[in-house]
Amino acid sequence: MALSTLLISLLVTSVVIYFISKVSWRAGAILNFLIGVFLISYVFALHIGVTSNLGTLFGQKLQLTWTHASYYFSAVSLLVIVSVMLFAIKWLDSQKYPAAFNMFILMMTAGSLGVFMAADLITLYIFWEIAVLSSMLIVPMGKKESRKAAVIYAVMSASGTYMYLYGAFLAFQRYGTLNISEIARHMVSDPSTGIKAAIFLLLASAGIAKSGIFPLHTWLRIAHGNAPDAFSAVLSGQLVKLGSYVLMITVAAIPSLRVFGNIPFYSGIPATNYFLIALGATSIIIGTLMAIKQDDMKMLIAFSSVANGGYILIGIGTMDPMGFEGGVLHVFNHAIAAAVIFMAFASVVYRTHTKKISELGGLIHKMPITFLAYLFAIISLAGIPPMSGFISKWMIYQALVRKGMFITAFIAFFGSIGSFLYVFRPLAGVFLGQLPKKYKDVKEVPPVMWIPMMTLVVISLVIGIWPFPVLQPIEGMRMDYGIAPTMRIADSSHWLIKGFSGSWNPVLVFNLFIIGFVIAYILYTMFPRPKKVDLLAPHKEEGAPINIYTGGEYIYTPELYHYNTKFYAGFERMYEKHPSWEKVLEMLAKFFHDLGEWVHGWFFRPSPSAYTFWVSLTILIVFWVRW
Amino acid sequence: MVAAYKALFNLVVAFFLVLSLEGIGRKITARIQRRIGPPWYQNFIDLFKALSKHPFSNGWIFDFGVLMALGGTMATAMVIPMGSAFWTPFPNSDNFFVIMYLFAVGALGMAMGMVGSGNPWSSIGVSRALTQMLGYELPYLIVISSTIFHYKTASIHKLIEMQRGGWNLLVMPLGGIIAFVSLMGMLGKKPFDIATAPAEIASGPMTELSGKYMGLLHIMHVFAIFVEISLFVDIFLGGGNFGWYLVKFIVVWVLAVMISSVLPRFRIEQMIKFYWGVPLGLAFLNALFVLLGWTL
Amino acid sequence: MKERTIWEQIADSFRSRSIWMLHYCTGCGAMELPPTMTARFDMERFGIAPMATPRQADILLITGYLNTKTLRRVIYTYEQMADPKYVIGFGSCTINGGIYFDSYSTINRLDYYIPVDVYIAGCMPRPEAILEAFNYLMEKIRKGEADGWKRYRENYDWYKQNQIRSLGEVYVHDEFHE
Amino acid sequence: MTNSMSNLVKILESFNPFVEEIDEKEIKITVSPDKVVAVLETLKANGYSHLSLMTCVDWIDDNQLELVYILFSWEDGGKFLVSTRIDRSNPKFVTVKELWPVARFYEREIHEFFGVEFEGNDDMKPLFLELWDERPPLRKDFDPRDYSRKKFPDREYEKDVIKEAKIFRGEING
Amino acid sequence: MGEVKLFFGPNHPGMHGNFSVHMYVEGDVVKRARPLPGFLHRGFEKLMERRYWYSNIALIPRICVPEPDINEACYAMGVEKIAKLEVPERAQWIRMIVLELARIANHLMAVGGIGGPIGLYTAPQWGTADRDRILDIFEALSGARVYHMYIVIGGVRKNLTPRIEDMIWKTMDYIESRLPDYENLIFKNRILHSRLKGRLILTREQALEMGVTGVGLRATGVEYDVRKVDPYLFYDKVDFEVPTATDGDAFSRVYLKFKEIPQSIKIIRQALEKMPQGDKVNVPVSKGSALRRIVPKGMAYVHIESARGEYGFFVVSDGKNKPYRVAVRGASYPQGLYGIEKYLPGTRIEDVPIWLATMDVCAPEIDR
Repeated sequence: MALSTLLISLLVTSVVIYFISKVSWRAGAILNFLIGVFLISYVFALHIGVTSNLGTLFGQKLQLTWTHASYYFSAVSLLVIVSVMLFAIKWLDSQKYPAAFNMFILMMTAGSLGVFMAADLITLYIFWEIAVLSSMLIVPMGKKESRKAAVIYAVMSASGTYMYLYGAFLAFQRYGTLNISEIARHMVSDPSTGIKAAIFLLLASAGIAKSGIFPLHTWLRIAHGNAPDAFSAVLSGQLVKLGSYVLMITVAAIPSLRVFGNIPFYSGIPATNYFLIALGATSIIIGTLMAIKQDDMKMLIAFSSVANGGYILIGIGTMDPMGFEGGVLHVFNHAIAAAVIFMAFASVVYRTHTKKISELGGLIHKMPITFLAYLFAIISLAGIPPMSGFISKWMIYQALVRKGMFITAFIAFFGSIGSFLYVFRPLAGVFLGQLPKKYKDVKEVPPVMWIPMMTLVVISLVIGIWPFPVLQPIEGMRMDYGIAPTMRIADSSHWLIKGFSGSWNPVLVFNLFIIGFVIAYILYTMFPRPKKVDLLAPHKEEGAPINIYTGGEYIYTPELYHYNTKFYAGFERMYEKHPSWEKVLEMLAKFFHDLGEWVHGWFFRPSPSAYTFWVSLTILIVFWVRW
Repeated sequence: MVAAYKALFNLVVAFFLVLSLEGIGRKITARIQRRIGPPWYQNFIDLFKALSKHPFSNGWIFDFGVLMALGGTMATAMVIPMGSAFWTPFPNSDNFFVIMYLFAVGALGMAMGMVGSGNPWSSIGVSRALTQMLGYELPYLIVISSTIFHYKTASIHKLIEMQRGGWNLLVMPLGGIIAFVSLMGMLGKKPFDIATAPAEIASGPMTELSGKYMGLLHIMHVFAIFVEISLFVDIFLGGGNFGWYLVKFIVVWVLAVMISSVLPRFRIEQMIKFYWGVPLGLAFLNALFVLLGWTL
Repeated sequence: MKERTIWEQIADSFRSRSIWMLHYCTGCGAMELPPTMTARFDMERFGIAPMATPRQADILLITGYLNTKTLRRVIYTYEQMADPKYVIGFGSCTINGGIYFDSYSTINRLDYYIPVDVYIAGCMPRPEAILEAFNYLMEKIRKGEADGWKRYRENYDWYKQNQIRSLGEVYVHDEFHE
Repeated sequence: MTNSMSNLVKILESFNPFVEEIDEKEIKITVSPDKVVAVLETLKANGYSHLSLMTCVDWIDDNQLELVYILFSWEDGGKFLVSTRIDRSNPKFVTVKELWPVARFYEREIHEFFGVEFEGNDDMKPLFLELWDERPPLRKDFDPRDYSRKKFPDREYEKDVIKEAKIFRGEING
Repeated sequence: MGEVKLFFGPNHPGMHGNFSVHMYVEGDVVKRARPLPGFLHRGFEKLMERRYWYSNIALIPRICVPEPDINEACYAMGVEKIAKLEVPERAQWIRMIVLELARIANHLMAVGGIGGPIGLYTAPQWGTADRDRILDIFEALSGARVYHMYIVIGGVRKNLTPRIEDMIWKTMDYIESRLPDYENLIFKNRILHSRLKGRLILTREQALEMGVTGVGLRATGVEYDVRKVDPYLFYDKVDFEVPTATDGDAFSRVYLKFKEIPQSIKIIRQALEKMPQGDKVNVPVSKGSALRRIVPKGMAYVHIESARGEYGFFVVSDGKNKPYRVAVRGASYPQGLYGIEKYLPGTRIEDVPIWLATMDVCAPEIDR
């Protein structure tokens, strides 16, 4: 099956799925999942270099190609999407519009695959809009606030997209082609730095908006926080990666080191890249600081997505072989980790109907598997071995230290340790501690919901121990883009990952960990067996106090003895009064919102479909101006 | 196979060295406080006594957290080189960042297990401990990064070999001092023992520990001290034979104990402000010197 | 008394050399603990150290009189301590009520409610007496005679019945303890 | 009686008090219950702003409870003991927590130990005692020895220690 | 939701004595606090009604453990006031010396004790060890370290021998020589400044409204000391100053205690010099009649300045051989109950032990 046929048939199928789902949404969901499984097998079977034509627009061929990058990004995306599709088979019964969800998620899959396959800027744009629109229509299926979230999502996304479109036309006007590799070739020889930089930044702005990089990150928290719970996994795990893909295309497919070689800024990195790195670093700071003080667990991980988007951008932006590979590998790690975390949260919300950390607690007693999934996901997200998250962070650090970028390194370290802090908050507040009395009848989610989580966790663990299957396509990608093609980082024959300053052996590290654990376990079993303290005693028997250290006093209400509000109060206090970017951006957002309200009042009836109309109108206007 | 023996030897040295040093530290503190103090082997007795008791377990995550803490820290201690390339168990994997992040497994396990005990005092202690990490790790990582940039290697045993010409402490004295200040925070010595402050939060994370859990976490703490001080000794105090390594280790420990015994503890945000003030500034200054090549 | 295995003997000798006491000032006898702990008498040289919570502690010092309100906390605390655990009763108040024999709120004898391993006479006991008591307790532990925790387990019903007789209920559930 | 104190006593004449001089600097003023708050207000306005103690005495023979407010002046070092007597069988009085916030706790304590109700002070939870099941303990008709015997058993000695002590003291011959 | 209930005590390492504070915290900020006293309640006021006037001397030191002599002095002075007993002059001077020694002992413990909540563990070690020297004087004087039962109705129990006088002189010199060490270890420490300065501020209005006395009040800038305002014993005949501070924060409260130590030493030295010689230190009563002694009808309130503030006994006699009613004003009653409820909300968890230490919340005298 040709690539174009695949995509178009997917789009058609999505409509079919809608009607099937109208009859039985579960059948639609299962069908969706089967299609997803097929897509995965299809993607793994494809050969690099396959191309196919989609049609012609304004004399330009719209083309799809299958590259290392397409392979890698599609595989990661599909892993996330298919897991969510499996998860949704059960989860959808808590939703109001399952049929539409089924349709849009498949449509969105098609759109994202199209983005990864696109060989030229306009194809990329078309599929981009398909993906964004369909995802945007899923977002308001959540609660009431979600409507507003969808609007903000749309506005922010559109502002990035239009800049991208403008950049694309600027490139077309100057070089007469829309094909990415053609543009890259032309740009290398183009003497005008200003126009090159303009094209570069305009194209990148779509990625900046989509992956929630500062200053266009505010939508991310709102959209991810308010989207339907399982869909947040897709949003954060997969859709954000569209942005990373576009950023990678702009920075790497257009060889920025050579294109902007005339404006080196620091340590051989051009000013344009450095600008992106600075944006990424700012995102890390904002994302980390804001995530630490969130009470809404989904908002918290949404902010962590901002920070991790920053890591990816920093890694890719250095254009160092280590940094590039680290950044691209981080796409995989963050996708898996964020997807698992959001699915775990969706499970929690599915059972308890709240996403406020301060209202939860002690769910480990009731949902141990969800807890384990979350635990391993955060180990990966915080970048701790033996999960895969560490490898990418290690590579990014290597690049930063090698380049001597100490301030950026400082921010990266800050984000890394900060990630410890914020991922621990839901762990402590939601899963550990005391179980509130109202949740005493909560049960573990059914296997259909935890199997996808555990699968992703196992994949992440395996990749953490044996990362070479993922590193190989990334190395291929690096060769494609010509970043230090002779250097080999993954040395699978010696089980080593080599950096500029030494190497390490993931298998050995994992084994050491196992050995340490075994010794600890032997020590543990050698000494007297413990008596169990029943933390659930107040639930089982009326009038039984919580039998842990209380200073000798008696307490019978578990939720009063569970520390989950303002967990890092001492640290939060340090920056609660500082003028924050968040507030400035909120003001900006409010301004845009007011403006939107005004425009809204003049032109629109309140419906998302109006957006579709305006998009098409804008496209027409833009095209009309050009021609 | 030789590597495995060396790793095992690491654990044995760490256990006996640090436990006796802890006892000696208690003795030194006692002398400063004008008393006699316990015998130097008191901590061995304390440890085995704790292990022999019949403890309480607050659920499986409590057990798992303790095991993860001990296992992760032991794994880290096995990678640490002890003062020379010969005493490096795994020359291919002694990368600094690997060690730092492997070390975090223990911290995470401990935090998880202790919060899993369901006690809010533990939670407060853990939240303080994690916040503290944000304070002391940053200057430390910047200093070590500049060291790595200077010597172009992150491999600890290579760093040791590179210091043949002169100790790193003398090559970049600023960095050495900052790293020592950070080391005090890592060791949880006063004024940075906010996480376990007994008068405030009832010994923080350890609140619910009884019997062998206390013992196992004590062992974990022993290995953690070994890792932290060894890293400092290896990176800043140069190489030498095993005896020299021990001497340096003891000197660093005694210095830390003596400083800590006459200082009260900070409040949590004071500590962050302290580390993000002068030490972080000096760490960046050190990095700037390294970039400019102004090393001694 | 049952024969101890060799492991128990070793464990008991360790336990006798390292006694962690609970930092709980139940009564006025706690006033002589600071001198005992600090530079002049320095009980740390015997391996005795204060500990913050009952989970960590080996020994509960009942420093003097106990009123009913405190006795509830003491029983709760004692039950939270890990075996083997020991109790030292300070002063005459724990033996027979001492000077408060006719008080409406203080108990008259401690071993009616929880088992006591060593009593110290006097009001209040001097630091030397406290150290002597600790030494005596160490001796008892080494010989395996300090078996209060076993007695509490074996005669649990008797102790519980006594506690309920004097206290009404052991666990308070009122507006201060929701 | 110092000058300033005698001036104050003159001001207080209107409340028709019974004045008793305990000491040069300590004066007891007994007034009827309805005038106590006014007297206290006057004294507080005239420098006697420190409530040293508020307590109660049980005059069981008169079937009365005496409430005593002890006021102290930081300026001239004088003390006023303002006292009043209320009915013992149905003890009720008004609160002075508006004048001295700490009086809330004194009143709570007096309620616990003497059973006096203070109108206007709704915080009458037990303060020192827990699960108390007898009459208020500081009333004269409460016998702590009986209560202690009933609740807290004494140690039974194998030897007759009292007899031994007497032998030791030489009071009887053993 | 959101609030966590934490128990600060009774069994908490930061708690002095047996006392409980129920805190509702959000983050690390105390939102509401509720004191729960009564863990040391022994019913003293009832027990004293059941004992003879003279045998109560054995009972009352137990009311306040850190500084027991004030109880004896207060009670004895109250009974003397009702019975209009003349006390020998030398006994009055000796009482003053004993009270000031007790004040130094308590202050040494408190100044060192501030090291407990903030983690400066060397300070309590030194403070307690130096306090032991004063306990040695007491031991020589009365035979007991803590509960001396030395001040009795009508005087003091035993005369002050020249050997003990010599001992007091030497100990005062020793403690004076140790003071610079404390200054260096504790009060010149920048970290301690950052912990205590500007924390837990009590303004003068708040302090007066609450009824706080002692250093808590004097730290707000007023010289309100019972020894100056309402002199008892011979405090009007000795020359001493009452140190004050204006900040009203935790640091000035501790520092004032430290600055009172030299003043007490000064008073003791003056008393030793001005004291008349002689053997008459009490009103002799024979053994039997002491127990059956009748005190005439009457009531009296006697207060003295303890190390923690105004400490008072209200004694009522109905003309029998037992007190009719004795009520005790604990010096830390206002700050221990009302102060915790009113002024702890808004502070941080780590400030709670500092409040308890610097405001001298002493559980036994609150509970009695």
